[in-house]
Amino acid sequence: MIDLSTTLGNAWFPSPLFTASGCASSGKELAQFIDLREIGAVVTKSVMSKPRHGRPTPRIAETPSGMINSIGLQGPGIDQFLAQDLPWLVSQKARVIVSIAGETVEEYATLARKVRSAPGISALEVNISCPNVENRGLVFACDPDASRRVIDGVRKTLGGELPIIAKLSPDVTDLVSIAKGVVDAGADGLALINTVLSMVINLETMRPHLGAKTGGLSGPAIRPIAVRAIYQVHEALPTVPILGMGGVATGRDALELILAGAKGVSVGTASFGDPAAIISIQNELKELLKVREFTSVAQAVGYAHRPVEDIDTRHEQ
Amino acid sequence: MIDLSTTLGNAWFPSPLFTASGCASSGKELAQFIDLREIGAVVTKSVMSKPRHGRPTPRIAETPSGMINSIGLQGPGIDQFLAQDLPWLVSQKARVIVSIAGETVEEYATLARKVRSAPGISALEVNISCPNVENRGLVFACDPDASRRVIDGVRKTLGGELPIIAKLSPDVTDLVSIAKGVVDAGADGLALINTVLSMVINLETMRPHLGAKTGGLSGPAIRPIAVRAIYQVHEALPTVPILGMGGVATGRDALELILAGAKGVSVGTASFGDPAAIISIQNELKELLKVREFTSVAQAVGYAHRPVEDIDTRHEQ
Amino acid sequence: MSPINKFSGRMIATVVSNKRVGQYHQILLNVGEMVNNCKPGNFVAIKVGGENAKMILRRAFAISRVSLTGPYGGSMELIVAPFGQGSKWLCSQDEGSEIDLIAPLGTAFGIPTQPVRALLVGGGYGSAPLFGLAEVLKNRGCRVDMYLGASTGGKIYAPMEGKRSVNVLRIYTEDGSMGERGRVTEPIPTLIADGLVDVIYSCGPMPMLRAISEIVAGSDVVHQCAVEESMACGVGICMTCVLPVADADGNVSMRRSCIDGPVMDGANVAWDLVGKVPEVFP
Amino acid sequence: MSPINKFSGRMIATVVSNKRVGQYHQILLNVGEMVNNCKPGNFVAIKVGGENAKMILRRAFAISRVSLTGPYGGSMELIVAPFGQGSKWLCSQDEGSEIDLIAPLGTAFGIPTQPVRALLVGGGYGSAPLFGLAEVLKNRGCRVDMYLGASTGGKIYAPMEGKRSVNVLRIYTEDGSMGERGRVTEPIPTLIADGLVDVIYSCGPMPMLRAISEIVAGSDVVHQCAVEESMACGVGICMTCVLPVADADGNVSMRRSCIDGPVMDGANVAWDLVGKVPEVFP
Ligand SMILES: Cc1cc2nc3c(=O)[nH]c(=O)nc-3n(C[C@H](O)[C@H](O)[C@H](O)COP(=O)(O)OP(=O)(O)OC[C@H]3O[C@@H](n4cnc5c(N)ncnc54)[C@H](O)[C@@H]3O)c2cc1C
Ligand SMILES: Cc1cc2nc3c(=O)[nH]c(=O)nc-3n(C[C@H](O)[C@H](O)[C@H](O)COP(=O)(O)OP(=O)(O)OC[C@H]3O[C@@H](n4cnc5c(N)ncnc54)[C@H](O)[C@@H]3O)c2cc1C
Ligand SMILES: Cc1cc2nc3c(=O)[nH]c(=O)nc-3n(C[C@H](O)[C@H](O)[C@H](O)COP(=O)(O)O)c2cc1C
Ligand SMILES: Cc1cc2nc3c(=O)[nH]c(=O)nc-3n(C[C@H](O)[C@H](O)[C@H](O)COP(=O)(O)O)c2cc1C
Ligand code: FES
Ligand code: FES
Repeated sequence: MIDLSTTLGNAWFPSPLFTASGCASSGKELAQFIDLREIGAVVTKSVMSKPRHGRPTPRIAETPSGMINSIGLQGPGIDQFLAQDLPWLVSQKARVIVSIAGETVEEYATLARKVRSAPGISALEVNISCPNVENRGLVFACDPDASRRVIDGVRKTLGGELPIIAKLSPDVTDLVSIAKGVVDAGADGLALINTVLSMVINLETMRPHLGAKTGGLSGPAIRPIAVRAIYQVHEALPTVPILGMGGVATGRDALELILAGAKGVSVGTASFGDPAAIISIQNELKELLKVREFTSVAQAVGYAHRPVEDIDTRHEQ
Repeated sequence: MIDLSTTLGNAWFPSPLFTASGCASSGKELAQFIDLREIGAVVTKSVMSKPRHGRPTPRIAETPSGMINSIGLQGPGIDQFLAQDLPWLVSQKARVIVSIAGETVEEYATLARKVRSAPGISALEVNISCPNVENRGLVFACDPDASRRVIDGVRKTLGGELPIIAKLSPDVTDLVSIAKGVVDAGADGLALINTVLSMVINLETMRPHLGAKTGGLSGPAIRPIAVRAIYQVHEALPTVPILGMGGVATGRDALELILAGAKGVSVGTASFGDPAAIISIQNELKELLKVREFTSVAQAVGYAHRPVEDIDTRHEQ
Repeated sequence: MSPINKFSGRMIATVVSNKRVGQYHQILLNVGEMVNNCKPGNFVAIKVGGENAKMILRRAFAISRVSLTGPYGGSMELIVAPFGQGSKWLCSQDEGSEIDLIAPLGTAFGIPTQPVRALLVGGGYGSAPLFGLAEVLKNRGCRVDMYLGASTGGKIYAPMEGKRSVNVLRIYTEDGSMGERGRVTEPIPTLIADGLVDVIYSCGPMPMLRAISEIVAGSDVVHQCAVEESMACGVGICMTCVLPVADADGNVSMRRSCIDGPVMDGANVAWDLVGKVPEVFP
Repeated sequence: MSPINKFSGRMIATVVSNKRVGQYHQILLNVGEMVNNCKPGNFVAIKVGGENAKMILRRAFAISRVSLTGPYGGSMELIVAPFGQGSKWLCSQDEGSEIDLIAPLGTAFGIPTQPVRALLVGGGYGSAPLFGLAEVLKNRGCRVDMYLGASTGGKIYAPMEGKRSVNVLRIYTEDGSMGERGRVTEPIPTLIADGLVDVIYSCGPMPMLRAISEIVAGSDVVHQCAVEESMACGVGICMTCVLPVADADGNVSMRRSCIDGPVMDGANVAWDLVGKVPEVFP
């Protein structure tokens, strides 16, 4: 028997496999294909305080082993989310991590206040890869100071109960310092990585293919970037739990992120190719752990960091 | 007839297709498969002042639609390069862009001084994606100030003749400001992009696969990142010539980078899959330009930036 | 829970046959019992490129027809234009190849409970689902006229057998190489003015759907169209495939064409906003 | 210009046959005139995964044997272990499939001008190029002994026909399931001590090559080994495949195993530095 359970801050999950924000909509649609109770948790699409139309179409272009998207956080807004989507997930007995996004430090705090009183939430993911309207649209996650202020505001509003997971962007010069900043400001964990800013030019129109021009690259193409990010941050902050993501499509990939330091793994783009991907990944992961004689996921977290001299002491633990 | 010629600063090339630094060794090996005179130029492997062994093996791992490498600038050093490799290329009538790399601002200047007196060079590519030993190994290209100082030192040493192309890393928060900095410091052009810092974990050893742990991601996986980088920088600095690279494997890809703003396109990883790739890409590009009724490469450079209202005036130019 | 996709599932289907028909491939897949849940208008999402493919997203194709009884049990027909890498791969799959698919997906054409006069308008491979639809309508006692259009004759898909369920079949090509020269939308205003049509079912390029919507606007004719937007997931989880659609109060929001479509009421689509977004949220 | 790769070229070859032999696949490719330039020790770089593959690098395989006269003209034989995605793909290619390859690449085993007593040591699929080599040596009048080793019998590749060119063939498996139980390197010290061997040719896992190098060290026996390092390009342009190799003065530098190898003089390889780099530059 392999113990698949994991924790992120004080939240416990029976499996380390999660949906990725924005890649499972509100959960209902995925539930046609998988039993939501079987996975670690549903991470919801990032919700903002007001309803949003998102960006113009086309919103997607496929790229080699990846895709770029520019959804632009289309969604119903926090009030409708809490009134409809969340209760449905809770009624299904799914564990839920709510993802929030804002355009100002204040909006994040407002969202945290609303989420605070909602029942059935395991953790809060704070997506700070959003343009900060108060600072020339500079993405919060690319600005150490703004990232810190967002998390600080959320922490203060939320109180100490719900774990806060700050979701970072890989599009920065110094990821580790951003990570340290948000942890100092009160984040209990880190979600790594959001999509990589990218573009595809349509060779027929000879203009950027996406309506929004640029979009975020996801899928297996970016997995080596995600592994590096997770490894670097785990090395610098070994006690901070990491929810890893970026191109995970098989159990092998999930294990790679776990060995690098992830305590949980979100599956995003792979669900578009197969809505039941997360379940096969979970089964494959279990098998791979068994073959490697791990008895729990916890033993494998960050295992790639062990010193070369180390004798394998897993069995004695 | 399609005019394939292009310029980078005051250097003229009969074709916009170049090898990518580090992906053609010194040129000799590739010459077994293609006629070096047929392409724009050979961009040589980045050369340092002293001979280098590079990093330990394994130095490569394949990834979905990409690969990561950690060669670590193995090479003969500038003196042997100028004594042997360069004269050979010149004797073959290949056009040559010499790429230099250093660990200190001073080393770059020294390299520039040595290159200055060597005949047969069309341009100098300055690879600043190297660790700066004087500043905790922080990569020059990730530090606006250090990048500027490198280019400033090279410009002052080199004089005004040879175009300087500064090669930038995409691993930064604000690529445009780094680009502006090096242009202010005297770069005549920009090479975009170097590889993306990445990692692969070997599932057998359960450690980082590469001897050097991290490596640079290249190949089609990163093309959308390259296109975005080129588009952003061309938008901000429309008059600065860009040598684009990153995942180009077909004529379609080369045209995509050109439409985004590249005046020249380097082919790297694709040559590993097919040493004659650059020639097929060149032929395909010619065909694609023809179908789109361009009569020159120059007309297509940055074409994706034209305002939406624009009537197509190419034929009248 | 939304009933959409309730009956959809993933399976590995075998290619029964793959024939070139004009510029298309007519691909027959053995899908067994699944056909019981497939309705005209539904689509299928197919994994392309084989095991080691760099293509990671499924491709959507309308289900052209299904048949329960056949030499191989339940089968599904697709009409595929070899367009890009994915559709070309599918067109290159020989008899016996295995295809990973998810179906049936999306909304279906609404079938009237009364016998009505139906006009089915297809553009290019858009005619594919119309023949299956024609059969259903015919069985309900409807009068079924079908107008098909394309730029050129090779892009008209109109199989012999399909014509049986149709009262009138007219073909329009822009180059005049087959049927009448002109656009398939041209004769529609007169038909409507003459009161000869109650419902229009359409499938084809978005500009054609929009043109029909504009023609029927102001008339009593109902227009059910099968839209086509780029889809990443096909099952409602990615929000890439949205179109601006008005609700009963006229408020426009971005609806997913994979689960709120592909069949939509043409009158509700805010055609002028396609590729844009509504200025403000209602 | 270096003569390396002078005769190499890219071509599309057809699979003549693909047979399972133990845990390997014996794949015969129709390569025509190319065989004239192939020497024992050379390798071939193969594009894997088909047209839409996410795999972008070629895979290296030793040329096991070539034959000019055959029912199909010049053909080349490979012995492939289905290991990861690329080699599994190759092993799944049926007769008639087309394979994109570049060959012949790399250095070849040196052939003595005098008749010598040669010992050929192969580990796993490493025996592949040794049978072609044995034939050449035999024709030069050499005495050819062959020792093959593997963990288990299914991993021994030793075709019937190949044995004709060999004086003695001994097989060692670690689990004793075929031949003698033990490692293929164990009997070598005695052979050398008894003065029964002049040259050792080896091909197999790096630890085996290293062990042989250590065994022959200090003796007069020449050791030509075919090394195996991860290769990205196979033609000398990427610098990924390097090994620490000493020159005549004993200075170690990182040499490319694709063009300065795969066949190298075992005495020159700085085995203790493999996977490391020399501390300082000479
Ligand atoms: C509901 C629906 C039904 C369809 N029915 C049919 C049909 O019956 N027969 C048929 O030949 N084609 C049909 N299409 C179009 C078909 O899906 C595309 O032609 C196909 O996906 C192109 O893939 P590709 O790999 O060949 O092209 P590529 O351009 O390489 O595709 C790249 C990406 O763009 C998307 N894409 C490209 N073109 C289209 C398009 N026109 N519509 C939507 N997405 C696109 C692809 O899905 C893929 O994600 C349908 C599309 C939809 C949405
Ligand atoms: C000169 C040479 C001769 C060889 N001859 C044979 C032979 O005759 N028969 C045979 O079965 N195999 C041979 N190999 C090993 C063979 O190249 C690898 O097993 C194969 O490339 C693995 O590819 P994959 O896609 O199956 O595995 P993956 O692990 O998916 O490959 C990923 C990457 O790692 C590289 N790689 C993985 N394993 C090896 C390895 N052992 N050596 C070198 N690179 C590796 C691959 O080339 C590829 O770039 C030879 C290798 C070399 C260098
Ligand atoms: C269509 C799409 C929508 C996304 N929406 C969100 C979002 O709303 N909030 C967020 O934090 N991340 C969002 N992401 C990023 C993913 O959660 C994830 O970080 C990223 O895609 C990398 O994982 P993957 O390669 O498994 O998809 C989105 C990604 C995609 C592809
Ligand atoms: C094996 C390898 C070695 C490289 N060496 C260098 C180098 O010495 N100097 C440099 O500026 N870039 C180097 N690069 C980066 C390439 O020049 C190029 O910027 C990058 O690989 C993206 O292009 P590609 O995707 O076409 O390979 C190297 C890349 C690879 C794959
Ligand atoms: S295609 Fe994903 S929501 Fe419609
Ligand atoms: S494999 Fe590229 S240099 Fe040897």
